[in-house]
Amino acid sequence: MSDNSDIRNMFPILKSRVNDNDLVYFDNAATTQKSKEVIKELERFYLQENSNIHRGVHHLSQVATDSFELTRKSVKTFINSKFTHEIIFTKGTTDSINLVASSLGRLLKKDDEIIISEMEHHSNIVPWQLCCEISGAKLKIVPINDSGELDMIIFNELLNSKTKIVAITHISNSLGTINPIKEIIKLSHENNAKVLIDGAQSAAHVSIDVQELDVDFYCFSAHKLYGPTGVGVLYGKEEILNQMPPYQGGGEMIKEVSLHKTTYASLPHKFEAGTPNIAGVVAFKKSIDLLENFGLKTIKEHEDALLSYATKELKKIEGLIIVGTSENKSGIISFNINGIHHYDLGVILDKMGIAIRTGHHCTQPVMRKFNIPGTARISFAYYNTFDEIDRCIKAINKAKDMLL
Amino acid sequence: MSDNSDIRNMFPILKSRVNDNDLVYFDNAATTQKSKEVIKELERFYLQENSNIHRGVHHLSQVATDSFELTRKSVKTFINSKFTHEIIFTKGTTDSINLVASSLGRLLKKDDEIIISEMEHHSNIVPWQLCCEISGAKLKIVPINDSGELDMIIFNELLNSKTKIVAITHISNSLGTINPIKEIIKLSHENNAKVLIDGAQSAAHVSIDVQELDVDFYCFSAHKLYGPTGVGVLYGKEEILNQMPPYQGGGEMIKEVSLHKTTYASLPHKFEAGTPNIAGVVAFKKSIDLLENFGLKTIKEHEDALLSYATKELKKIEGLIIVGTSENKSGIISFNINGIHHYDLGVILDKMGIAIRTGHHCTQPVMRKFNIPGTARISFAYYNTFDEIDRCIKAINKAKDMLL
Amino acid sequence: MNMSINEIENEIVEEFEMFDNWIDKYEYLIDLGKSLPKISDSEKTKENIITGCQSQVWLNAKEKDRHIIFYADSDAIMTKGIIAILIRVLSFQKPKDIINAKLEFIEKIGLKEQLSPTRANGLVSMIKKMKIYALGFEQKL
Amino acid sequence: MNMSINEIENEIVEEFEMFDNWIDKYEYLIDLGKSLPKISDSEKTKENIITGCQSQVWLNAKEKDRHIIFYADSDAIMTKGIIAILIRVLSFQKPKDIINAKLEFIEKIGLKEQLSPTRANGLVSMIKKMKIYALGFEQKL
Ligand SMILES: Cc1ncc(COP(=O)(O)O)c(C=O)c1O
Ligand SMILES: Cc1ncc(COP(=O)(O)O)c(C=O)c1O
Repeated sequence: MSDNSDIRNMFPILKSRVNDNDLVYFDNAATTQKSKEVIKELERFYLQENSNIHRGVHHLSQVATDSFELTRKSVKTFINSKFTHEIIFTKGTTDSINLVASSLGRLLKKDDEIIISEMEHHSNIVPWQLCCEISGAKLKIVPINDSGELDMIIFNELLNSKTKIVAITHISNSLGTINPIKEIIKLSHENNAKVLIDGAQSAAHVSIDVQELDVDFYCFSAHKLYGPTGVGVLYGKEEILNQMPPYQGGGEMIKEVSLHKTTYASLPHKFEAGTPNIAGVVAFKKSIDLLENFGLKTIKEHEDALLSYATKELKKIEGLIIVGTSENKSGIISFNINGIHHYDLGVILDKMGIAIRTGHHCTQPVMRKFNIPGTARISFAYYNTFDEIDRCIKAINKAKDMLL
Repeated sequence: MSDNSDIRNMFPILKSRVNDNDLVYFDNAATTQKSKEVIKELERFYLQENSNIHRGVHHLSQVATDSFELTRKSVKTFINSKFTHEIIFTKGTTDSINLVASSLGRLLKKDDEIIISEMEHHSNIVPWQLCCEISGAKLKIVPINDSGELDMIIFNELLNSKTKIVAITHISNSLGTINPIKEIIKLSHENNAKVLIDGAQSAAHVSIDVQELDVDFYCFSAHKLYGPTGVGVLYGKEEILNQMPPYQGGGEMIKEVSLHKTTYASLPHKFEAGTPNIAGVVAFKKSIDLLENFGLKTIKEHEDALLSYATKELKKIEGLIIVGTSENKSGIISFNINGIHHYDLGVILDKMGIAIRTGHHCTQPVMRKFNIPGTARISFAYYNTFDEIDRCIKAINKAKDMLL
Repeated sequence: MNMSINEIENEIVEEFEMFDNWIDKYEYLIDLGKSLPKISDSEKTKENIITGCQSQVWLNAKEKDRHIIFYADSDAIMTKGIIAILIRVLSFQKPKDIINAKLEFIEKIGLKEQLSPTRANGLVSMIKKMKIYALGFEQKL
Repeated sequence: MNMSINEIENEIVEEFEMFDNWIDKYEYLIDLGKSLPKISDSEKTKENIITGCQSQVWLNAKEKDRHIIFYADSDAIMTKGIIAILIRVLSFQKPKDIINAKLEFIEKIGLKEQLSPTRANGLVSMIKKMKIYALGFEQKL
């Protein structure tokens, strides 16, 4: 697929002009652009179905509920969970992880241990720190090597009978590393630890089968899957979700409320207190449909090709250092150029219409490990092209000329 | 304003046909319909600005952030808070209340007391029950009288030096009662208790000035203010928010993360972990603009007129009993008809195109107090008409004929 | 011998074809609801309640000569009408037939909207409960 | 006597009017950044850092004859260029004048986007910090 104009036409914003240049959008790890279908579906919902869901007997409430629940079924199929009620809608990955850390955290005791890694996004660090602060459990860290890969030997050493939870990212948002989560899950289960996988960077890029992975929790955000902002997914195994205390209290999540005692609703409602982002969830279905139409295999092939081409071209730039050089990478490239601050590079590329992200990417421990203040980061989506990479490389060279 | 076709034209869904009848939408307390402007703004954002916010240096990220922060300023003006950073964006009222109950709850001790009332929505009951469960604090309940009003004498008796938090709804979603929150806030402050007001049913119907009220926390949901789903507001006084521990951990809310210690960002970011509902927040501004253009005084006058007309007409129906008969009511009418179950009434009204809500309205303690399984509830928005009330009354009479 | 489930379904479909508006259909359902024998308060137990937010349904079953007899009640009359139809179809049938019943008549008589997961105490949970009873008896027999 | 804040602002506006594309303007900013004297590591303290996520800025101030002298540094060169301009305008001025400076030149030279609250370490926080220094000296004087 070298001419993907059909696909690009589905995403109207890609035709934007920025600072008198055609936009090159390489900030997909932060958020992806939305297809016409997703935007139209939001509009359709508000024009035709808008109503609060569940428990309403009137027509709009019925159709709105049906649309909402249809997305849940789509997500179930998309990640192949066993039950539809294992799909909990949240605000985003961060919300999903906090839900688990807070709820499961209430079952932890003083000597319990939680394992995370040095490459986690702050959203998969801070909730566990808060959880340890409250429960007294201890946080153990899997370090990364100079290629930006998990040190699996140390991971194995850290695992022990006190380990209750292992929370690891599927794909690193600053390094691009794809972690061996299947192995991590297997080893953790052998130690009776539950595993949460942060799938924020993976769900739109590699195909996920939660049953095959045998993962206990899997989290991702719709906005990184060509879907709307304000929608997240928490997949959890039925059995574990049933054992967990509720996270938020409110409408929807109760069975019976008296002023002194409350019993909770069954899954998924137990974890969906309050009016959800109804329109967002409904429109999210269109982005899952899109991903399934493209096919994750095809998506991955295209993005892998972009990754190797861009890596090859970037390496030609003198003084450019790629941070994160695992063999097993997703379409994310972090780099620095000797003598140039990432911020300067970002500002100048922006002037040429090229949107990249610069900074620590919410992974300060990774920056500390490599002893750098931040990186410039290019991240791909299915709609990106080789031509855009050429423009980006040219722009980097121009910026280098200006800055050095 | 008896011909409000201008206003109705702003809300396209109001022209729907339901079961071969023109829709009469009287379920506004559950969620309001959205104006064209709000829907168009969502579309505009996704077509022109979509990007992740804060910390990005590229153009889209800048404009998206500016749009997002503009809504924060609008909300500040709308409720007249002292600082813009006192406005925290959440998922909804339920999320806002849970944030406070969880965070402030961590500062509570065993003998502390929290006061709520018998008329609270489950979203203002269950979070406090969870909070008491964790902290050991005690929950005290202000009962309501037969008119559905708070018993202020008992409220006064319950207040004491152990009272740390008072959480009361501004307007009851099942009874319509407008509570004397100014007095409640004053009395609570005299006892050094902090006050959270659940404004879910008020922010679109009466004008709010948080500084004049001197309220500590005020919560509401955009979707009940003609705005998008998945967006809520937590107003909190700067000083108190600063003292509170963070609620969720993740991106945005940190100042510096190391693997073993994290310092938190300043307000409002400290309480906004993860990618928010960016598009929703941006579009929310259009609904605040709308409310300000209409003017809350004008809105209240119209809704008050609808309330008294509907009340008068409903009372003519033999066997109809209104639940919630305070002198001081907002545009919400709960009722039952002798010998008829609210569910049957709801189903038959729906067949005639009239959308009302039936059930316990997430206020089971209110139902228990009145010893009823539920009610039929009509609730108004600014776009409703006297004509719609006439159609509803006719339909109720027809349903009564069928059911009795 | 009793009529089979299929035969009764067809009979009901024919009856409903006579109605050309929802009012007649709903009035018929209401009449059915009213005519359903009440069950005593002592039979309204926690075990046989089908909980929901809108209306409560109590459903009991007995076995007689290898056939199942259903009894039910509800506080909402429309709901009762719907159970009355289900009982007419499934009562006095063999457990096995109940378990295997496809109940396609529901769609045909235009009560499909009642199948929505959102209608609390919709048909779905009633049918489920009836099939669970049948399953229980089947295993005992 | 020194030039007034206003006079310097006008001078800068005139200089920037000469550039008719962003590249020249940015190259000029980069040159300004490069020419700004570095400050020693010992002066890069926690107290004088302006934190942000993108680049770090250290800003110091001294008083001399009732005028304030600013020193600054940053790890990003564009940021340094911008501080260099601010220093040119505000250094060697009286605290009071600094406090009252409207700095309208910023908009005129097309750096307004830098004012966005989202540009970490944008102009806004630098100007704020400079005014806070001025306020401190003003109170001491
Ligand atoms: C009084 C009251 N409080 C809280 C809520 C919960 O609001 P949300 O579902 O938007 O979180 C509602 C909405 O039904 C309400 O009416
Ligand atoms: C690996 C990873 N985890 C978690 C998150 C947080 O996702 P969200 O901001 O949508 O909650 C991100 C997004 O930046 C991420 O890349």
